[in-house]
Amino acid sequence: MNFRHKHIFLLPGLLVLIGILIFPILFTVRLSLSSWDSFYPGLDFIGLENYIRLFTDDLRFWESFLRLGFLSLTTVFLQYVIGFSLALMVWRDIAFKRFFRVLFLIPMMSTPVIMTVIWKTVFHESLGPVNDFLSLFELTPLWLSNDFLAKITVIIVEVWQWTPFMFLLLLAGLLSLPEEAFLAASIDGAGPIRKFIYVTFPLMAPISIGAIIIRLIEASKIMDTVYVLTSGGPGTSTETSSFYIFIKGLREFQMGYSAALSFTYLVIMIISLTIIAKVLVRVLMKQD
Amino acid sequence: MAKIDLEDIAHSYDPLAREPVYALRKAQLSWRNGGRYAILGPSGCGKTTMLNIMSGIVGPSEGRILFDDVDVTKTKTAERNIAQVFQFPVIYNTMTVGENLAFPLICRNVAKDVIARKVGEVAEALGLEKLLGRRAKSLTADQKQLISLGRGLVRDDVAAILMDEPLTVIDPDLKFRLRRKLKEINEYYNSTLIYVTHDQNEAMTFAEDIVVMDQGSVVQIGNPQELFERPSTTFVGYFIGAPAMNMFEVRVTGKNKVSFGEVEFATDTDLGTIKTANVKLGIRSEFIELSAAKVKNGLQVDIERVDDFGNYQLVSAHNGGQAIKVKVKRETPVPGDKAWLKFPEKRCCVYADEVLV
Amino acid sequence: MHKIYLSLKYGFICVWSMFVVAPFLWALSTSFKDFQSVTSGATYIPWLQFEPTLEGWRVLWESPANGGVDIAEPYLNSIIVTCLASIISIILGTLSAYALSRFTFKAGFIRNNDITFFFISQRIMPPVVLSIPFFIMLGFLGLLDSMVGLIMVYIVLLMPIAVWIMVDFFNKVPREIDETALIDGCNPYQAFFKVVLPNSIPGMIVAGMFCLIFGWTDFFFAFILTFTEVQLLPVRIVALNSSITPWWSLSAAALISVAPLIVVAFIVERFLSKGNLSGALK
Amino acid sequence: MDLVAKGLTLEIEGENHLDDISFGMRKGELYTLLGRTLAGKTTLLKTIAGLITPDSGRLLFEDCDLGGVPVWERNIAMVYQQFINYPHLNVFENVAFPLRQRKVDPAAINRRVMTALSSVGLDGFEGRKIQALSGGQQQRVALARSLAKEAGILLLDEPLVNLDYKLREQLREEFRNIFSSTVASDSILIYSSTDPLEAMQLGGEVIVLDEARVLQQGPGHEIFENPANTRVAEISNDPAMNLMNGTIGDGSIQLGADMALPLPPHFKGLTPGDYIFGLRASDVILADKGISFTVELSEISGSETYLHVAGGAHKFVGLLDMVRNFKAAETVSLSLDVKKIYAFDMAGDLVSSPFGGGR
Repeated sequence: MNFRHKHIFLLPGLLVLIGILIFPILFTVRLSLSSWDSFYPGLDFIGLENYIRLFTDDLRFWESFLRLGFLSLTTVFLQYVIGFSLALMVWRDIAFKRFFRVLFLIPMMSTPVIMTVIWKTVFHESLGPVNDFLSLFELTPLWLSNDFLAKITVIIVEVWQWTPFMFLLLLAGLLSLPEEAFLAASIDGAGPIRKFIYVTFPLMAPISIGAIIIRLIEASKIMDTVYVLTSGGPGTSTETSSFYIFIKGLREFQMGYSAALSFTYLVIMIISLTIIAKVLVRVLMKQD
Repeated sequence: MAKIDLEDIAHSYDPLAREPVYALRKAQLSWRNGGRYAILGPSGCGKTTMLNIMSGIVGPSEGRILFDDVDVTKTKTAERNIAQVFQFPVIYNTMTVGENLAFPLICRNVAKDVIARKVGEVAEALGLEKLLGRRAKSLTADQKQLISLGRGLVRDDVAAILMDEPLTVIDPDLKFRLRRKLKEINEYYNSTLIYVTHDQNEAMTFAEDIVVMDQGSVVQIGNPQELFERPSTTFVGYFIGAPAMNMFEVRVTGKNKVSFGEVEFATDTDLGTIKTANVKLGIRSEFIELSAAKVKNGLQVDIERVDDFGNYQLVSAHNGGQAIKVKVKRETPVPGDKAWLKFPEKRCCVYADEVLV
Repeated sequence: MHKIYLSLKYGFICVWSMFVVAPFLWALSTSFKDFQSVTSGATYIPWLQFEPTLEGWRVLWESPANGGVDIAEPYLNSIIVTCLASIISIILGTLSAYALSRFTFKAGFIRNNDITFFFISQRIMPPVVLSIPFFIMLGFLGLLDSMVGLIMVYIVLLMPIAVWIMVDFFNKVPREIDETALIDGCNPYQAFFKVVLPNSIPGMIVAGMFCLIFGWTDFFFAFILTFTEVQLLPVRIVALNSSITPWWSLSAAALISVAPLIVVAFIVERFLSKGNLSGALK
Repeated sequence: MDLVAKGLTLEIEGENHLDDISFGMRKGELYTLLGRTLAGKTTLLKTIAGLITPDSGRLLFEDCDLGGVPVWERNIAMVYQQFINYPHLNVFENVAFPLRQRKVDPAAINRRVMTALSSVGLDGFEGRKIQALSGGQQQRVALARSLAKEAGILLLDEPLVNLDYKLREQLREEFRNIFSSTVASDSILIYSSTDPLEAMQLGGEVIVLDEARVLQQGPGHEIFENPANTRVAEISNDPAMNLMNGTIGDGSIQLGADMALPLPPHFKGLTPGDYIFGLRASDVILADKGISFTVELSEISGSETYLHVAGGAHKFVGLLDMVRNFKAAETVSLSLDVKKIYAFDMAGDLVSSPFGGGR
């Protein structure tokens, strides 16, 4: 169905989006070609100097990228596994089904920044309940001041906060699956495990891919947790790329350089996301 | 394969209500081992409910179901040895055709060599032997239905293979290929096939015995010929055959004679037992003899229209308010306005209170 | 076998439920403590382990003059900004989604899917990165520290979500309904407003819920683009955290900020069970 | 001619959806588009409705070019296969929708809606919700909406295909009566179907479509008696006409090893050579001195039996006017009614038909 004025439907949304975004995007690109910082504010032109500096001697940015990769991939993996099993459990009939479904949705509803403040008190090394409980086993882990444990804390908070999102998408997917596939499987005598491997999982593959990609986009922006919980965590052990860009931009006011950082970040993210999407399609859908 | 008996089966989806609505009214049925059955009826007549009761998806609120005289009413679908082919082909997309066929045996951890033999044999019977290596997802709809059928056949403990309108999604010229294969399978494996449909052509061309249902109750069980020539109720006469059986309100005027208006018709049934005034004479439009000239105690009718259906002509005529449809060979001339109809004796069915005498 | 499977299932569910509820319970009990009971180590049950005081809650409503942290105004601001931004995003998002689902667009090598990807790709850019250029733009437009400026930015944040959900929803509504409306004499706009829109209320509600969630939980745009004039709840609460460490008022504020969205959780769950959501999200 | 199509062509991704389609239709007539699934019937109907714009070709209604006229300004109505109604409106509002669009005054709307509903047998259903109706009832509402509009062109795209068998038969009868009253008025009615019986029963002109091309147009009995080519012969018969390769030589028809048939009168003038012979399933009878075939399958249907047989290089379907169950692989002797045999040239075009058609 085609019609001459079809653009009238599309343009309002598109123009508003582009209208608001056009300046910031162009400005970022222009900014990344200047050396604007607190000492010499102003849009001078230094060509690709920022990018050269970025690719040559800014190891800390690439480390933060690796750390981001590790943190976001682990959290998304955990969220997918936990979210899927929770969804499977509250999908069919279970006591208090609706209560559990609401309960499992609540963490997503809270504001990450505020909840992280609470998590900070929970993981407080001396006054927090976690260490109080662990002290029964003579364990007092320094959650926020040990490199590795800081990462674990960030992962725990992220998993707590965003598993409900994955749970919701996957449960919605499960509820839309055709009933006959499962009837046929039970007639063939398949047990719950075989039903999952040969019926549920393949049918859920497209939905899983969608959910994982959307979650990856969100997870790669881990910022609130790091900012409040560990503000980069002992040294730079929990510093993610967006946090590093934040520090360069709004703490050290190297506007030009942080613009270059953000533009590179955007390009890398788009490329890596499309690659991951392709890989996921090949792996999950066994597309030949 | 096994004999299946339904003893006083009935089902209401809300048995505790004051007067529960019965999706399936009390029925007493037994399915012969190796039989080829069809359950035929309009939408909402309870045919799918009966199928689901046999497959165990629905537990009947009353009555028992036995496989070879073993009560399976309470057994779950998985343990109840039946196979089912659904309206939309259901296959395991990630597997090849061979793996699909082997799946039920793998679930029952049958020995590897037995599986290979069984799968090869069934693939041979279904004509899929060349496709075993192919991914199941890439096959045509009727081949996929054969695979779901094959999943039932590889298991030798299957009491019956239930099919819920399996041909609807398949395009017309492939339907014949699948129907022929089903019949071959029925003879080769002596497997009981039960086929649910609302389409009388599919039921009649497929089944040896047809169970006709209406509003939840079993109306008649018989082979296609019986249903066509001696429908046991006026509903079956209406439902089977296109066009429906002509029905005349008549009066009993003799031991085996009924009359419509002043025309009297002889029938070959003893009408002595009829008490009620609600008597009807049913005759198929195929069996009415139409002649242009006046015929002794023939029914005079006015011709409304003549439809050319290629193989035959359908004459729509009426006598007073009573509409009559007559099928006539394509060549026989049909008069423009008046004609006389003769009802062969042994083709007349007399119904007292809607039931065949 | 079935017994083990069942107990495993309920076990896992209970563990996860405790994990979900733990921070809230901890926040609840902390919100009734005062300085002395907080610093004397982790305590949980009021009256038994510590003397509860309403200090934490009272401080929230007190005006800043006498030591209070008035969050009433930021609470309202948050609600207004999130709701307005969500409504606008849904309106614009539904229109664009309808176009992307029904009509084919060709601009050089750009097709419908590329346009949809463009919408969704706005989510890739982390807020902190975008906030710097926005800071300068709003400064230039004089919209810094103002509701309008913030709503404008939130639209960029929320519209992609609305488009993502609504495109999927419209792909489920059969095309023939639009065609029948056209044949019956509606021009495409009437067909959209009189026929398609009334039938896409469920999809729009689901999109609305998601916009509310993502709008309510943003921090960085508000943090960077507003100062004194307009304060949003998350910014005010985090500001509390850095000055003194009044755990009790922090916990109380956190609990209040989650409250409205629990209603959203109930609505989303109802849609989930009724099946509309599964249609919208597949 | 009131509705004229000239050379309608549409190609999507290299595939022909409409291939140079031309036809002429008069007001007050019913036309049936007969063709297998994916023959292009729906595409043609949507092109007439204006939902699809063809690459080339022109469509004229009452001598004005519909090219520039958008869908909502065309005087047409359409009933879809999947009984499309407006889910948020009740039955009355559904039928009244097009009239409200045309700003018809309320009293006239009420009258027209009520007559439309009663003509489709839905009296008293005005207040019902669409979701509460059965498939058949929903399709009746869709038809009532099209009738209430009293459009110049009424399009029906296989309206009965998704309904129960018996309901289909009943509605077909009802539709015919409704159409005779609507068609009597000055509108054109175009009904698409895959079932030749339905096309014959509706009794209007038949346009045979296959692979986006019009193969033949003419009254129903003309298509039945003189199919233009083998493809039309297959489409316009249920079961499809049997086609067998053979030759005409020294006064007889050779169909293979020991299969010879005497030359019928209407083949007298044909030059000897290779032909494709066609015979309908119903033109076959059991006869002891006929040609012997082996039975592949026999299917009883009411008072007839479908007999699928194979003989020599031919596979054959016979429709016997009796009820008998044949065993598979049983040999049976059939006599082919030579007076009813068709001859097509090797390209498939009709050469001679028992009704005097062909060259």
